[in-house]
Amino acid sequence: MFFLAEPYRKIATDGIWNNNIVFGQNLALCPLLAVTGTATNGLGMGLATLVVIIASNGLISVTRYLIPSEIRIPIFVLLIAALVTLVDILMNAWAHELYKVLGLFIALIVTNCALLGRAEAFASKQPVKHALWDGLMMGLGFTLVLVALGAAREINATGMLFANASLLLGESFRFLEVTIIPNYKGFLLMALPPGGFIMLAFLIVGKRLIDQKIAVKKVLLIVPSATLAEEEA
Amino acid sequence: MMLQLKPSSGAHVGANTSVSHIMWQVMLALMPATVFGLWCFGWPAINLFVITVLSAVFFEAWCLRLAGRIAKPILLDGSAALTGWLVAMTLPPWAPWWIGVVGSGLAIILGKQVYGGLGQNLFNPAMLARVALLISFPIEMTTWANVSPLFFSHSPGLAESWHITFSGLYTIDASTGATTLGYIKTEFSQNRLLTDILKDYSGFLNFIGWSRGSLGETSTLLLGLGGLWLIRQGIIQWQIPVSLLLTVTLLAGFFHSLDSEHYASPWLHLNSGALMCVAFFIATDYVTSPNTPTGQLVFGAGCGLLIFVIRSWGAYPEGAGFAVLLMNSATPLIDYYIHPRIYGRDRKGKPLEIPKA
Amino acid sequence: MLSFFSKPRIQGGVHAEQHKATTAALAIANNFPIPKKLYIPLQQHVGKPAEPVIKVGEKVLKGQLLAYSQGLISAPVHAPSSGIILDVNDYPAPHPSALPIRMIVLETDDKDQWLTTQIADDPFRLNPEEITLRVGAAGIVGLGGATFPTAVKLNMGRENHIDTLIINGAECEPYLSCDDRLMQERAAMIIDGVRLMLHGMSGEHAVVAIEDNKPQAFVAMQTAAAPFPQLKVMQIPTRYPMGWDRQLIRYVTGREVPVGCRSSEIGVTIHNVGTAYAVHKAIRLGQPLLSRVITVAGGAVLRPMNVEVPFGTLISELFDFCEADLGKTARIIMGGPMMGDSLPHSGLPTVKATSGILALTQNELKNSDEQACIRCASCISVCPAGLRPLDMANNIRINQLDAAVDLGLKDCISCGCCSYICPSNIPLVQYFKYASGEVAARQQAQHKSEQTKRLIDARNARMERIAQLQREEEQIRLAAKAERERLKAEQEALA
Amino acid sequence: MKLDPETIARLKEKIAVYREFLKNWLEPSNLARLRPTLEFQTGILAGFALVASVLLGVTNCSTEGTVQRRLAEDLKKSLEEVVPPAFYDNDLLQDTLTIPSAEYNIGANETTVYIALKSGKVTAVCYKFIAPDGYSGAINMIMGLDRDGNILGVRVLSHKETPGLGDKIEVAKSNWILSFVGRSLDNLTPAQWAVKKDGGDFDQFAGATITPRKSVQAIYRALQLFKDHQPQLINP
Repeated sequence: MFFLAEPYRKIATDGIWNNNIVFGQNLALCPLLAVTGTATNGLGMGLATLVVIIASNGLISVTRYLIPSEIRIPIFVLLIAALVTLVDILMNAWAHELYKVLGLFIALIVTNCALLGRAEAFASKQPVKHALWDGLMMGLGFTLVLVALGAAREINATGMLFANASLLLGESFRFLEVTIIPNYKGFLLMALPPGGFIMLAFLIVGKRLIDQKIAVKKVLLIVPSATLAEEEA
Repeated sequence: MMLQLKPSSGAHVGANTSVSHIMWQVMLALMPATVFGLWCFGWPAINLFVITVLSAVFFEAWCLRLAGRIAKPILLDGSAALTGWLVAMTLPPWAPWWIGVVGSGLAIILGKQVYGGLGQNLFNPAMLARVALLISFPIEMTTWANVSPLFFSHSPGLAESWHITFSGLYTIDASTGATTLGYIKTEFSQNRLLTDILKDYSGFLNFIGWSRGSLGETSTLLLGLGGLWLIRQGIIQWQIPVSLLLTVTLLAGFFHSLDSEHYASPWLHLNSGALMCVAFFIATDYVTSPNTPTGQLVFGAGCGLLIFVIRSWGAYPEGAGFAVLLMNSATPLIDYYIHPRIYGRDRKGKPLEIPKA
Repeated sequence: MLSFFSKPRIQGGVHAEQHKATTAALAIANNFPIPKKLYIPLQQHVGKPAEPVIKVGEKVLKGQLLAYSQGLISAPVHAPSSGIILDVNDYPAPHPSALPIRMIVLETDDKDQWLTTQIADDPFRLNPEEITLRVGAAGIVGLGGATFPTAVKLNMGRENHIDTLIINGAECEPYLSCDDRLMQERAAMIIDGVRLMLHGMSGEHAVVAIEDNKPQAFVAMQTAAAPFPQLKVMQIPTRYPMGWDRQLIRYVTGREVPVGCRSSEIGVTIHNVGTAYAVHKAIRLGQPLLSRVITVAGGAVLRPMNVEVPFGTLISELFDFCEADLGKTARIIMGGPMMGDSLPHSGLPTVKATSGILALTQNELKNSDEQACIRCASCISVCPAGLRPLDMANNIRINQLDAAVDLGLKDCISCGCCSYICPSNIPLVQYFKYASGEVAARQQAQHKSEQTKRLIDARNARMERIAQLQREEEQIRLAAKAERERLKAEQEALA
Repeated sequence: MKLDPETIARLKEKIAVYREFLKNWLEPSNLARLRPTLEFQTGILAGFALVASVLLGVTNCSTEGTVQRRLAEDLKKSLEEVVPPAFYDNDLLQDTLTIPSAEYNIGANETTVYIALKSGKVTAVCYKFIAPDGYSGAINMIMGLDRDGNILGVRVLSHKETPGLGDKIEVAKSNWILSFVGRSLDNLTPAQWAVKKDGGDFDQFAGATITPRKSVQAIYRALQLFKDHQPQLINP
């Protein structure tokens, strides 16, 4: 992210890490836990959400001067619901295999409070370019979490990774489908919702550990080593 | 904040109890049923039992180390060993070794330590592990060995037991079958009636524990004796076991009298599955059950009701664990609404009114 | 099952190990040598400290008034023996903190010379107010440990109509047997004291309640009370804290004292057997309260016994007399082992509240390495006040004191049952005392800041008023000046 | 229609005027003034709703055909799984026959039978049916038969059986379902149409008896449906 100029850099780091939809804002847990049985499902859901969030952010930013604050929530909901339905119909027609996997969950995007959250907190106050970029980064961040959680659960539950990825991405992506643990018995709990909660907890712990390490590094960079040594003494 | 106070007030003398004393007493009470179970199911059961208890202690030590605490005094309180013991009691006796290890791991790590260790957990660790195992590994968790006591000719020897424990028991299908409750559930799907299904059923054998079932849960007699002894020792109170067993008995009796071909008798209910173990050793877990006698009565009755419902109409005939977990989650609520009345105050906490002379 | 529906007469409580047999079997020793120096605190009671009336260097006789009671709730202090006043100054108090409080130091002269006092011929001819007055003048306070001035209690009893006077002979604390011995040896005098008290507050009848582990005391008291139909002696179950006044009231009368009320408001009042004995001595013999029977016991005491000791005696002298091995002593406790306070050293005086001095060895003490709470709820089942100690302690541990107060922290009587029973060795009472202190301190601080704010507001208002006055004066002055100038200009114009 | 230059110029002018108006109207300052008014709010909400519904309507209509095609493809795919392609040269979805099936307890009162024709002759049939009494609910299945009533293939379309236990009826989890190929009411006695535990010919699963038992029973009933209507089906 070092090559990006402000505020794009901040938007990017916020979206992907610091203010990540799941880790930072604790939003969208319902679709998160519902679809992350496998990495492929996570990826599909992530990409679908990505599309919708970019579109909704863009639309809301474009029309932000038109939208009176008194009725902004109904309009946001209307926009998001329309977009989701649109994606739903289009996917059913043109990405039917994927739709068969994700169909149930596409409609869930409507309940994804992250979209409304971004519309309210960001897109309705920012220029279009920033809003689109924010949508992209938030969507990417969300997708990353979905894939990570899906992968963790899938490996634990079935010993495989990216099963059925070729259905989602096409035959050329069959190389993604790997068996991590051969002859694995399967640990069904992980494929079920409680497994989602458990794995999410582990991911959050992991994120916090990394944040802690980064914070320590920053302190080390800022505080001259002499003073640190003094304090330790 | 941990208070560091010089012992200046309060009782300077104490009752002769300690956490480890309580834990060891419970283990002592479990001993007869466990030894009987181990004898009934032979070497594979012994392997599994040892593995489960040891791994529970290991996981506890590992978690404490991760948390930067000194493990030894906490390990010595016996709570981890007891948890492992209870997990082992609820496993199918010939389950492979990793079932025991995963079960202990689930119980200690997810069931106990992530909440902050002893006394902090919301759910009974052993039941949490049992339920997680049951939905994760349904085959291993529903493959019940026939009774094949130690040193009997048809029982597996030491060498064979290693094979069963460490490389799975698919080769020995002939010596396994269903539990009474599972069998009834399966046979109902053949539209058979209870009198037909239970032709070969012996209530007495089930009562003493000579039947297929979890490692330490088969003997109603020995579990009941152990539980009664615990009540006598004052380790557990009578409220939960009595209300639980009574609820199951009454419900079973009611439905049995309505339709004796589709609802098993109370006697069968009392003698099968995890009921006795749950009533005396699981539901009575201090940490996850209500604090007041009345609350405990409610809790026990709730457990009994859920056990009966799950057994009769649910998908898991051996689903007592679900019942306990559900009631565990209701414990804070029960404690919130049912608590002792403070001296000189009414139930809502308002001072009593001065009686008119 | 019936008790399930009817009102329980005993709530909670524990069966603590008694440790009473040795001392209860021995007669009260009255050969305790009068100490060379007595350290007599000015406050040995609930209420305001007494105010000294003697000067340093003054010679006093046994029973002479040293300090008079000031305020409504207070009690005077008398000289336990004859001698010379050495000092009136701050000395360490018999309290866990051993913080200094005001004491009179009396150097005894070994003569034990009594001050002659007048004695009423038949106290039952005196009117009740007179009895109360004499009890108050004798410095008698509740000897069960509460040390509430007895005269005040008698007055309150007279004001409210008392139907039952309960005499507390429960002595439920382990180790202590001073009341037991007192009842065995001086039953007639106690019964006389009870009758006097009944007279003093115009009560109807009295019940002496004795735990059923003291059969000899019961028989003695019953024999002594036999001639008086208004007195009844009853046995009560042995169960700590049976001697808690409100528990006893509930057991004996079936009535419960509402929170925030005194027992006299529901027609019951309760006094200790030791108090009754002191009343007898004050009215019949004209002797103020100068000494009491103290149980000296514990594993480190070689000659445990009950001994009558003048107030102000240093604990170290008691230990010398009873041959306590300080090397083996792990903790010195004033009072019983359940509710008593641990003292930092033995250089502290005994007071009116001192029912026992225990020197406990490490083996007798409760293990103090605290473990995690396993929510066994024993503390809830033993709490006589119906509290939930474990929830309160959990809240205090995370500094949620308000939550602890909501759970009933202020209704805790510090009886120690919860600490006694706790298998995890959690010092629950200590938590509650700490929290109560903290809550009181916070309230005080808040009160103080409100007070300060009020003062500042008042000052601001005052300043504003002054400024306003000044402004008005200035205006008047300016107006007058303008008027003057106008007049002057007019005059000049005229001129 | 041909427009004369004058009209075009007038139109252009008009457009320019409208554009100018729109540009001014869309100025943030103008919008800020309008936003608090009730008329504007009503209009905006209605406008958004209108645009959204038009957009959705158009998309729905334009994709309807495609979606239908996709669903047909799905069905065809499942039909193809149970009837080998060598058996037919017609469009299975076109040649259907609906027969009453209420008495067979296979989940539907009427069953649509897809008929495979090769050179105009019936070679095979296939139809969906349901085992209504699975361990945790209905099991949807599809089965293909040759004209003599021998099973060409059976598949489970959807079910709610216990994961890890009963889900072995799926072909993705185990090849149990393939063991029906070649079986018919003729080459097995009614007693053999059962799981081994009940004295039949088919395996049960470790830990799960009810799911395979109920599947076998449903297949047996579905076969009976064919047998009872065989003349009607193979001579349409």
